[in-house]
Amino acid sequence: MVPLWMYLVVSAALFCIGAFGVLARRNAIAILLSIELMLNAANINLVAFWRYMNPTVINGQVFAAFVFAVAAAEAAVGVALILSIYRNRQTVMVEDVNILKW
Amino acid sequence: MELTWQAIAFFIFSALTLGGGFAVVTQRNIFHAALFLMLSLFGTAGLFVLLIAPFLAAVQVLVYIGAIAILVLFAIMLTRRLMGLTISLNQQWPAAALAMLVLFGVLLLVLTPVGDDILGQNWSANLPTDGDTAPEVTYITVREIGVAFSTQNGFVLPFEIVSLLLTSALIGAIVVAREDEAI
Amino acid sequence: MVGIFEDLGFEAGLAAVLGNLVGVVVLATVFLLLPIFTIWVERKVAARFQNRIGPNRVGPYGILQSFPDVVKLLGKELILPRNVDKIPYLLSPIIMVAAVVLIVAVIPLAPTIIGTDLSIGALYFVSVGSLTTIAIVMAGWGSNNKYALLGAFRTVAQLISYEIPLVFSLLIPILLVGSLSMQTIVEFQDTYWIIFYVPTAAVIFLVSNIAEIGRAPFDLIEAESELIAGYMIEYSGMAFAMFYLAEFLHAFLVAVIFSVLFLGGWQGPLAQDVPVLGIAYLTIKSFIVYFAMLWVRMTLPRFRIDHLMAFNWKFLVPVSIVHVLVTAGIWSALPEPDLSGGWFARLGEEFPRMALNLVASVVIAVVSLRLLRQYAEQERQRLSEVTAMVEHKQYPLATTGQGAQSNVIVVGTGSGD
Amino acid sequence: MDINWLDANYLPWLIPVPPLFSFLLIILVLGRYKILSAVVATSSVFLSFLMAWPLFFKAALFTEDFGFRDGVYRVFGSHITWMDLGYQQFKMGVTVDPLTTTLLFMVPLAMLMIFIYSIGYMRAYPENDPHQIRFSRFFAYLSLFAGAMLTLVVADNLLLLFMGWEVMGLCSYLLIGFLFEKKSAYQAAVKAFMTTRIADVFFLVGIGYLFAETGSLSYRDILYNEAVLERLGNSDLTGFLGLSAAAIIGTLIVIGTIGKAAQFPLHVWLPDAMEGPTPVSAMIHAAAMVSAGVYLVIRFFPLLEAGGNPHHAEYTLPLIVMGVLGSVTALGGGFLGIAQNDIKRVLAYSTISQLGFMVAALGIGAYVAAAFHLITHAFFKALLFMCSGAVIHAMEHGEHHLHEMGHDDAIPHRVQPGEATPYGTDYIGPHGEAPNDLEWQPTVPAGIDLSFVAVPNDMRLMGGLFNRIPVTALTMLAGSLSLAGFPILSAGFWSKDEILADALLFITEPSAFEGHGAPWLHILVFFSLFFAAMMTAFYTTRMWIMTFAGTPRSEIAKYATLKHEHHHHEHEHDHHHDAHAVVPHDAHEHEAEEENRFSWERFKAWWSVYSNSALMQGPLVVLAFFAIFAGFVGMHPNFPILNILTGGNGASGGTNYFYNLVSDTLIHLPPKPPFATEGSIKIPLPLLSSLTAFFVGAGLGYMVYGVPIEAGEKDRSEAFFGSQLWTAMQNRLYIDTFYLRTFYVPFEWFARKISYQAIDKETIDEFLHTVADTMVSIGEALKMLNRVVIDGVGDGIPSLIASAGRYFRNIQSGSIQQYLLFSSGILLLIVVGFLLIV
Repeated sequence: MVPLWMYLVVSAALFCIGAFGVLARRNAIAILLSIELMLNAANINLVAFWRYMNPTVINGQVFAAFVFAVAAAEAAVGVALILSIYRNRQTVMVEDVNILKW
Repeated sequence: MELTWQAIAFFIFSALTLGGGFAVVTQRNIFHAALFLMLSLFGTAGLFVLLIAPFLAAVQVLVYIGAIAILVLFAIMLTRRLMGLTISLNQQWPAAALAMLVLFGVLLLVLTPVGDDILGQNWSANLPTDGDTAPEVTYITVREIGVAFSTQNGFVLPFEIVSLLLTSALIGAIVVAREDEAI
Repeated sequence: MVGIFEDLGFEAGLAAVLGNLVGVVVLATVFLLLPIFTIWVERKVAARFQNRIGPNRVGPYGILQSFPDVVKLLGKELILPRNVDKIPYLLSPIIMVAAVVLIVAVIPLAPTIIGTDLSIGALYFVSVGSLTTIAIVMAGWGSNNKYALLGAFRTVAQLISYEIPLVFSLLIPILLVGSLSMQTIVEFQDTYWIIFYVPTAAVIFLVSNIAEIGRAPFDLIEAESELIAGYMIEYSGMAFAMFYLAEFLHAFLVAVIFSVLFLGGWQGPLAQDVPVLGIAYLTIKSFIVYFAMLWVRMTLPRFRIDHLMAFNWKFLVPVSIVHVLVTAGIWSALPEPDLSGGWFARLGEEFPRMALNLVASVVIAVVSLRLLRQYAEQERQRLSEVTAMVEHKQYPLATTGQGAQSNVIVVGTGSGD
Repeated sequence: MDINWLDANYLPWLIPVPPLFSFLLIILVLGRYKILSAVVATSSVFLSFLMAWPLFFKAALFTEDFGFRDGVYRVFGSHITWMDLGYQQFKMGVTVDPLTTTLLFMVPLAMLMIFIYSIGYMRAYPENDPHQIRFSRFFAYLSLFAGAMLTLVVADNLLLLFMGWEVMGLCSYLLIGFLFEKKSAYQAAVKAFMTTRIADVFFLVGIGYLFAETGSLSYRDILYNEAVLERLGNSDLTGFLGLSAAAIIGTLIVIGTIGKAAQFPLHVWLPDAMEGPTPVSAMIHAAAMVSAGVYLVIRFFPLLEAGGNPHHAEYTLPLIVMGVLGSVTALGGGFLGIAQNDIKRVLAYSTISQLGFMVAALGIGAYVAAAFHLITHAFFKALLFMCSGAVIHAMEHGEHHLHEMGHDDAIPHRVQPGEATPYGTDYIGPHGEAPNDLEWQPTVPAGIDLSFVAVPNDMRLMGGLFNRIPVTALTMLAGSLSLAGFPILSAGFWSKDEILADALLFITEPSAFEGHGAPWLHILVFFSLFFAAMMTAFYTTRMWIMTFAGTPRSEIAKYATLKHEHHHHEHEHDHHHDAHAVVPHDAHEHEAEEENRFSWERFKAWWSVYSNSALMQGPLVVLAFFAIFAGFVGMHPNFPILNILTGGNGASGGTNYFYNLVSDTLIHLPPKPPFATEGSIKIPLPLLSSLTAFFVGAGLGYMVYGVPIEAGEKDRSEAFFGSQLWTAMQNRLYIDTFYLRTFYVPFEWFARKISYQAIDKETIDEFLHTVADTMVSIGEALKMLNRVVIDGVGDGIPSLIASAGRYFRNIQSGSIQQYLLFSSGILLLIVVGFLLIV
């Protein structure tokens, strides 16, 4: 088996990529996608730690399952918000959505 | 570490995950980005299989790829008019990339044995360095997860709360996305 | 198979990989070739339903008709329109077929013959089946055609919606057996098939699966009369054929899975000892289910999209949820019977559980159908009122059958009483 | 904690729950489904019934040692700590003691019957009637009512009892005003609510005083604790004005009962409460509300008599109040009952009168007799009210029938009395607002037509209904005889007899009073109740004969029926129409075929005709059984011959079951009234007096009304009383008018002229306006100062800040990603710094 830190590195890299997407993408949907990446990175971490550290207790997988549920909720609300913004402002670019500035 | 078939599979799936993820944040075409997201998620599912979490892998495919990603695709198709973007990244992307590189470097130092010498402090000392010492998984995970979800000492309350969260998210999504009706 | 490769001198790990690879190739090829036969079956049966003869020129009873068709399709040009999104466009048929073939992995063909007895086999079936959604969405998007896109929209709505009753009805056999493994599910049906426990769940499973495949009467995705074949509109040649291949294969696999889950899979006399008999039993059962699906396809007209969604959300989903709850309640309330005796003893021991579940399931079906009928009556009443209103204003309107009848009433009643 | 809810200690908790739950269910969910909500409500009460009766039988029959015996308190019940008051804990709980069991026997049964009857009663109305429109709501209210009553019954402390009490007050308000489109109905609701509220305020003060004195409201702590009772009854230790605390609290509690049980000064709401649908009347006057009032004083009897002993002519203040007011009420109610023409109002006055019996009986310490009469009265009065509802329905159907046949002229038409009301000014603006000053004039209503009787309720228009609705007639006969006290075969006879026997103690057992002063209250109570019983028999006879005997006095009565086929006809009619139209030739065959075939539609049609009749008359039969036979449980053991039923030998001996059960509620056993006088010649004086009362009253009634009056004939009693007194009786002896002029008009004048006009408008508002004007002018001056001086300085600072802000606002770009980048950068800096330092 590959050592644990390899999984952790993959997870860290995926997280950084996702975070970069959140910080740098213009399209709100792309940001949503990047957030999913970050959540997945967390999931990999959870499952890897579970597998290597304490596989007799199922908590790691249970938490990952919770992350799925939360991700589903987040995606549903996020998509709804984006559609709502799109309908009202004809854009999904985050930089155009700045009316709360003042 | 010897190059077993498992290791090869790990590298393939990692490459899928990271490559897909990278394409997600760089692809100009948002539809393609979403497809790459699916690829990345698929790689993650493969990693789950390697970690002996087949249930999570199947749920990953079913829920993430089969439902969440499809939902995003749906949103993309509904906002189709905005496809012709030439610039997909904003002006601050170099700063963001730098920050994330720093973050990745920090994480590398903390998580891997590499950093032990540089930092002078062994952050990953408690982590097993050798994968072969990992204990075996001897039980059926689905049953265990189910038991954990439904026993009092397990996760009943979080489970119910997550159910509530999902319900409220669904209702919220409907309310937010619904067209205003003339009243 | 693995042993053979080890004998040939391969290292153990490599031998395992190669052996499994060969197994996969054989199994997948067998199933990929099946549609050649099922397409003929389908055409023949459809012809009988429509009072025709069907293919009858190539080979005895036209059984070889599919081969010239394949040759013809191979010979056609694969047209790549100018504005399509090439990657999704070309990837779509491949993913479609691949997703369907992946299902084969968990089908127990006989007591010892199974691709891989995953501990999550049933879940695997659902999750892999959901991948076809992606293929269809990719095709719909990549074609850069509004009909294709409309088809893709409908796909997302329909397939994701019908996954819910599908999963719920799938939960019921899983609940009875206590395992997600396909092989365990089949072994459980040693005494009674699960369809005897929960016939309603079986029907829901079959219906939602037909919707998942997108077959008539749920074939709104392609809807050739409205959407001119929907997501397939731009495809031609073998790419087009691959969609059909996937559809036929998926339909047949659904029949197989249905047999496995509800009709006892390979269970039958002597199947434990002679695995080949198991394959035969499974084939017979699957073709019976397949015939039932064809029957439905040939008999029922296509749903309207709102009816389709309403049928799912207002009928299938509640009924399946209720069914799950009821079955779970009954199952957990009943004690585990002693199944150590001989087969007939086990039949007797198992009978009370089976009978109680059967009664509950039938009651659910009757009650829900009764409610559905009541709703339909109300709806008919409302429609006839609307029709009558329109008539009263004397709009020229094509009246329904009831409207026509009420016309007669108006004319006919001079001096009733 | 291990709780076995089927245990008799915990079961009482569950008894009130089903109706309350059904209320929630109907109000929140089932509002649209009429029959479903009716079924839910009825089955919820049935569930309570199923829990209450086993409890009764277990407690009363199968528990050897039950109640208060040998100084030990053995009952079922449990409690929880409801509220921690710091120095002590307030406990809420349920209890089942002998008195409670009797109510647990009566209340759920009567309620169940009322609920079943209600289904039929409400369904019988036409489609667009308010009864039908608010069908579900009716059952929701009824459920709440039932739940509150059951709560009150099983409560083990005064506060929980008060909660049930008040919820019932609310329900009575809602139900009396159920037909709120009718002005009289909603005014009656307000009247009932306000009148009982007056009493409840006193009651609440009593509760507060009791809690202050004892620190507890639990029956266990107060009523079964001799030390506490003794202390409370001692005027040297507690209380003021020379009265003991028990006397003051007791009087306040009695006032509460006077309001709830409609005793003399506060009885005015009850006749008006007849505006509610008839099942409501049955509920209020039999099973629930007024019973609750009497139940309260019976329950608190140990407190009321604390410091005195009515059996030795030591009357305490609450007992005197009860004895006197009860006697007055019993007499007055009976007297007014004679002159009523509205069938429900006769029953209303009879209720007042009978409640007076109970209260007066309790005033002389006839504890068991009062409880006994409470139970029997509940049965036969619920029966009578439900019968009257059936009669009214039959009359309404007659009206409909005439209407359908086009004989509208045969229907007597009366204007609803809505314009002149007991509430004075009648004007309400178009939007429900109060009248303004200009329009308002303090008008004293000149004449209130309280003698108004709605057509279907009018006994003068009935007669001969026996042939139309025989089941109702017979069951009502059973109820009437029970009310009148028909010997032996009626429950009312036994309970009334026992009250009179208790009142006669001063003759039959004079030794008890020797050396204790004159038993004046006993004498007063006996004579008033004796005459009241006579009047009861008289007006009951009058009522039954006027309703059922003779020949119909109006067209309506000729066609009165409970089997109304109107909807059915219409339906059939349409159906045939269609059949003829579509297939004219097959029509007859089709019809003939349908005649012989059992079909769902035909069953439904049949059911729609007969079900209401069955639903309404079924409960009547059940209750009639109890109205006839329920009295035997309280038979005097010395009653000749019949005492075989009590386990005697025909001459003497045996046990009085009811006495044995209920008397165990008290610390000191109440006296058993002897069957006959002391001395050598044993005269069964109590029996004789009740027989006399019945036969004289009923005989007079038969003499006067035996020949049924003709249509349009003057009431024969009018000649006897004289037309002026008769009018006064029909107008309730002008008590309502008196209240109106004494309280309502001055108060309204005060509110409008003094509070609103003089104080609020002219004083407070004027003052505020002046202050406001002054402030405005001061403000103007300050404004000038502000503009010149302060603004000069003030503008400088903000402009500085503004320019700084203009500079800094570039940071706040509104781009969420930029914020994120900043925050993650800072976070990273912290992490890196941490790593470097550590």
